[in-house]
Amino acid sequence: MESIYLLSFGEIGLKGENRPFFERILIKRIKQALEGFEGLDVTKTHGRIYVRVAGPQDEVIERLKKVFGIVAISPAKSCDLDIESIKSAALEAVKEVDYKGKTFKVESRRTNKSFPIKSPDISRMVGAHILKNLKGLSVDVHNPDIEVNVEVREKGFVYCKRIPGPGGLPVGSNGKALLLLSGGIDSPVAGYMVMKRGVAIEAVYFHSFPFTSDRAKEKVIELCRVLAGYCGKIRLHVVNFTDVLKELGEKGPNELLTILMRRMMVRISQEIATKIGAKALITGESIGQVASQTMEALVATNEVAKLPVFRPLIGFDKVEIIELAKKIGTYDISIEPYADCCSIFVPEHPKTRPKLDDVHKAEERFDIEGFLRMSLDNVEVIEVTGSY
Amino acid sequence: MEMKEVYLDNSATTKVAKEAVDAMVHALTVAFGNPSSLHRKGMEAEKIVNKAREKLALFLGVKAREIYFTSGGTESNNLAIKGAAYARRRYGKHLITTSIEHPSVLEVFKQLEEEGFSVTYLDVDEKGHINLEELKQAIKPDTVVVSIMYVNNEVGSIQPIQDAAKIISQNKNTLFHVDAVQAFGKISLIPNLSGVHLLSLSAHKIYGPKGVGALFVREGTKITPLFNGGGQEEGLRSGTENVPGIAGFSAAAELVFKNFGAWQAKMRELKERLKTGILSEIPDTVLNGPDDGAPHILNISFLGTKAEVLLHALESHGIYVSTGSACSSHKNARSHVLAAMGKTAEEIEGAIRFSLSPFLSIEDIDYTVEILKKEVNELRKYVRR
Amino acid sequence: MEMKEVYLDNSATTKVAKEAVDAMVHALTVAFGNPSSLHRKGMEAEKIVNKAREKLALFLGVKAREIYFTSGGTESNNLAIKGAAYARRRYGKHLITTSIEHPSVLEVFKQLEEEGFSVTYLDVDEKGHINLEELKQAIKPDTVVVSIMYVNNEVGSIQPIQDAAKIISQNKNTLFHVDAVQAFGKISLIPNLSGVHLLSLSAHKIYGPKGVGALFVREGTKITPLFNGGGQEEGLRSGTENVPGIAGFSAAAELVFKNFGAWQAKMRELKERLKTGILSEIPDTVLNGPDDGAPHILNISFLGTKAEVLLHALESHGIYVSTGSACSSHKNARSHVLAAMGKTAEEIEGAIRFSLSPFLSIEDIDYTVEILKKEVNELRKYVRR
Ligand SMILES: Cc1ncc(COP(=O)(O)O)c(C=O)c1O
Ligand SMILES: Cc1ncc(COP(=O)(O)O)c(C=O)c1O
Repeated sequence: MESIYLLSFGEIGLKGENRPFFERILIKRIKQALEGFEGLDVTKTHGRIYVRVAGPQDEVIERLKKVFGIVAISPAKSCDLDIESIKSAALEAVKEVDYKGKTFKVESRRTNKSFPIKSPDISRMVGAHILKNLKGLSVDVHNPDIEVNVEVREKGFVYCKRIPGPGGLPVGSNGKALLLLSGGIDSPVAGYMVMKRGVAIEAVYFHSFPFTSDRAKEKVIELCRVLAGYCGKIRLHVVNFTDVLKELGEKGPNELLTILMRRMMVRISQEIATKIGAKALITGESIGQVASQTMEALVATNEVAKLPVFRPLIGFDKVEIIELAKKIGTYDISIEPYADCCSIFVPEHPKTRPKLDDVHKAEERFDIEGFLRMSLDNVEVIEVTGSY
Repeated sequence: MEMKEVYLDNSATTKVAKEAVDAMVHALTVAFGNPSSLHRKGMEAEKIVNKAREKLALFLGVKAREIYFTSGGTESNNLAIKGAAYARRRYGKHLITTSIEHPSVLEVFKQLEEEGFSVTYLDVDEKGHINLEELKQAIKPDTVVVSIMYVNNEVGSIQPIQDAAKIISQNKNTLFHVDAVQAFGKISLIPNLSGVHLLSLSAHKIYGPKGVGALFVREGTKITPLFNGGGQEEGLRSGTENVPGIAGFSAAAELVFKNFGAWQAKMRELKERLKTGILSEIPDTVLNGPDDGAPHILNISFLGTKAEVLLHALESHGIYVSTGSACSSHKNARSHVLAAMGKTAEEIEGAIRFSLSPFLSIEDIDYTVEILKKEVNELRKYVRR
Repeated sequence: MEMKEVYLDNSATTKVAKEAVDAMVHALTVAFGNPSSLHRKGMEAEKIVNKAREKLALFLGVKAREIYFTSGGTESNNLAIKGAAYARRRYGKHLITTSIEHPSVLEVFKQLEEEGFSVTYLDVDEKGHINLEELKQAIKPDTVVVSIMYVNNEVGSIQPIQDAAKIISQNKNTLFHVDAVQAFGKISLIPNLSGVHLLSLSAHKIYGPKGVGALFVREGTKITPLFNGGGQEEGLRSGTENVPGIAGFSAAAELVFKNFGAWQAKMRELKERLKTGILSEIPDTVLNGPDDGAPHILNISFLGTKAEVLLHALESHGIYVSTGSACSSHKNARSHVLAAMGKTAEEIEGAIRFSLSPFLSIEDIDYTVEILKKEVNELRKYVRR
């Protein structure tokens, strides 16, 4: 008996004429996610995707759970098209779940009309077979704990587990955006949220050695690796920000330092985004968490943005963000304690409600164009492949 | 162009000497037997271990059967202190140590406190030395273990072990443990071990490999093992012996003791030059620790800088130093040693440890002073005082 | 003339693979930093450790953060069992293990008995297998730790770990430890670890160096550390990491897993040939242990001989074997494993363990059978039955 997985996809089913396009991307992503396993075969029929693959079931499911666009994963038994094979496959499938003391029903679908037995009869025969062979199970056709699904197609398929997938849309089906990634908890989550909507991402990180250590950079690479688990690969642009930072630190009005830094980061990111064909920026900002994220501060950073800035966490509080970070696997990395530049380049009395006029005046001291050139000449691009 | 490398972090760990590497490769590929095996291959490995035991004993001026191999300084400290405390529990539950011990000693005492022992932590003065009078006062009839480090790993202060031993030995029930991880191979221990019952060593601080250490246990001293098992090391430390590690430890120790006088003198000279260079050429610098101290450790605060940033700045010039103890820096903790010495917050934040080896040159030192001058100056622009 | 060498004591320890030696030399001389150091040299060493962690995790099918490095199998077993028993003490003081464990497990349980725990020792049948029904009966509500070895080091019997885990997991408070020192790299573990909380590994049994091992600790499982100190390995195992040892462990594991299927098949073939050769060509020989079992361990009694004498006779032909467990042979103890399997005194006295590696050839095996035939025959002349 061969193990196969039936995948259902929700949203993309609705997309009418675009559907083949989404399905193609989804299948490509599934193949990417299962790369390295033997005997991989992905096919699609009637609103379902079938995956045949060797490899430990836990691991296969773990990886499929990271493919946006999949709504449910059902590890299934496939069998020959005769009722005896179907009956024993169903029995095996039930044995794999915790069935003692539970209720069940059998639901059959026969798309292959050359099979001589009709759906209700299949259900009845399979149900009787299960009842006869397993103790501690009873039938409940209205509210069963276990739904045993039998599908009669070119072969028989039986499954009774439905594992929720991540939902969303397959990455790459909705353009590309650039994520401003720091080592913190928020920005990786922001990247995840936008990817979930089918947007491919690249990331930019502002490195300022010796004020930030190389371990901080390694940490960002690790975060990328986890995020890339949801999309295959991420290109990370590491900007050498030290000289800009030094000059801001030396000349800038101390209380506006954070705002000036963030405005520079947005400007630099924008240049990179344009170069790589990204249509928007993504940040981990939410309202009111720290001084740099008050409404006024957000307005001041946003002012220099010509591209749209996506802030998917805008309405989240810390607890919610942490919960998500844990779920997607970035939390443990984010909390590793490596000092960042904040310990030096953090204003003692930051302006929490900066006035745009003051910011503009402060920036007159600097050669912004020069800053841009300086930073963009010094970008290291790292290809990060996903870890599972 | 290759960058110049000046490794000034020899108290954290050392580059392994060629002699030690060769001895290890031999034990890995030729004499690879299990010392417990009855055949020739086993005997060959057993001989390596016993030869190493004899060598270390010689360098400490003790008996070979008083040397037990462990997986490093941390294990030696844990085994010595817990082993002694548990074995002596019925005589009392009071313990003494100092406030400037390495975490592998301090944390053991914290653990023992949780298990119901009471611990006196001796203070140190501003140079990092304990007060013998205070020790004398602290010892009570139910004091079962005293643990004092020989050379402090952050500031290089040397404790008066011999005098402490005299005081402690007044009390028959008290075992005296000395963490000599930073002292072994750096200062003379031989004349000063009478009255010491337990002494910890680690190979990777003396150009030997990580993952191997030793514990001296004076004959007749009973301590409780941490590992039970096959009964290796006279039952005090079960587990297949780390033969390659032990071979490397022994070869490294041999090298160190062959060159003891010369290397000590060389390190003193380099340290003096580095100290004078920094203190005279860079303003607002403060020496932490004694004027003399161990020959290989120098700790200086660069006021108005953040040590970690300075460390990274030096790193970009190929100079490797440390901020406080290597073990705690990950956790971004402020040095408990400097704090115990009464250093100010600013002094602690700007403290850099330079730790030397005889493989450095005068040019390396001068280069370091040059770079320091430049980088400290640069950094001070950004750090508010 | 060089003597032929046939090393048939791979369960005691193995010759270290070239790949592992190279990785170690690199860590000893190039990437020699302390992983806790903040600078690049430290990071380089830290990366080696983390890469190794990822590799081992991959080979076990677990998460990298579930792997903790130790100084070997003995430490892993001590840490796992004591750590689990102490951490769970408040839920109960009953423990379960088997009567055929390695001393590094058995002696730990003896120690815990002295500390007030009660221990059930499961019997084995004449092939060296536990009875799952007996396990089921033994588990009580206050059972906090069960420890069962995967592959027995003397006779190669394989325990039904997966089924045992199912039984044990009925009891929410019970932690399940598996000593997989002889199983790792020899038989497939990946599909069988669900329900296992703790699993011990040792490098020197798989062509890696002595003095390094690992403990798998399932996420969410809390155990009490044996060493306190600098907080390395997430605080579970303080002490400067044995970076060269870990590098060697990782390289050896990589080699083993790259060749897993082929090596397993090769060892099976050699074992089968040795077994059939001996049993068919030498009279009065008895197989100890299962007919199949682990691919690398074969235990046979040569009735009417003394194993230790036979061992030395073989040694003079360059053939290295073992009598029972290497660890206990020094003490000349009778194998507790064979005794538990109900073997007679004569069978135990004449029992030889042959343990194989994929680096042996068919000629080595045939040579061994030839020499055995001759020497057993010779010996039997002098030993009274
Ligand atoms: C004084 C002192 N004691 C103990 C240790 C611990 O030794 P190891 O690194 O071998 O665990 C160190 C070094 O880390 C040390 O400097
Ligand atoms: C089954 C088993 N467990 C534990 C050990 C101990 O491992 P180590 O020699 O690394 O201490 C051994 C080998 O000696 C063994 O065979």
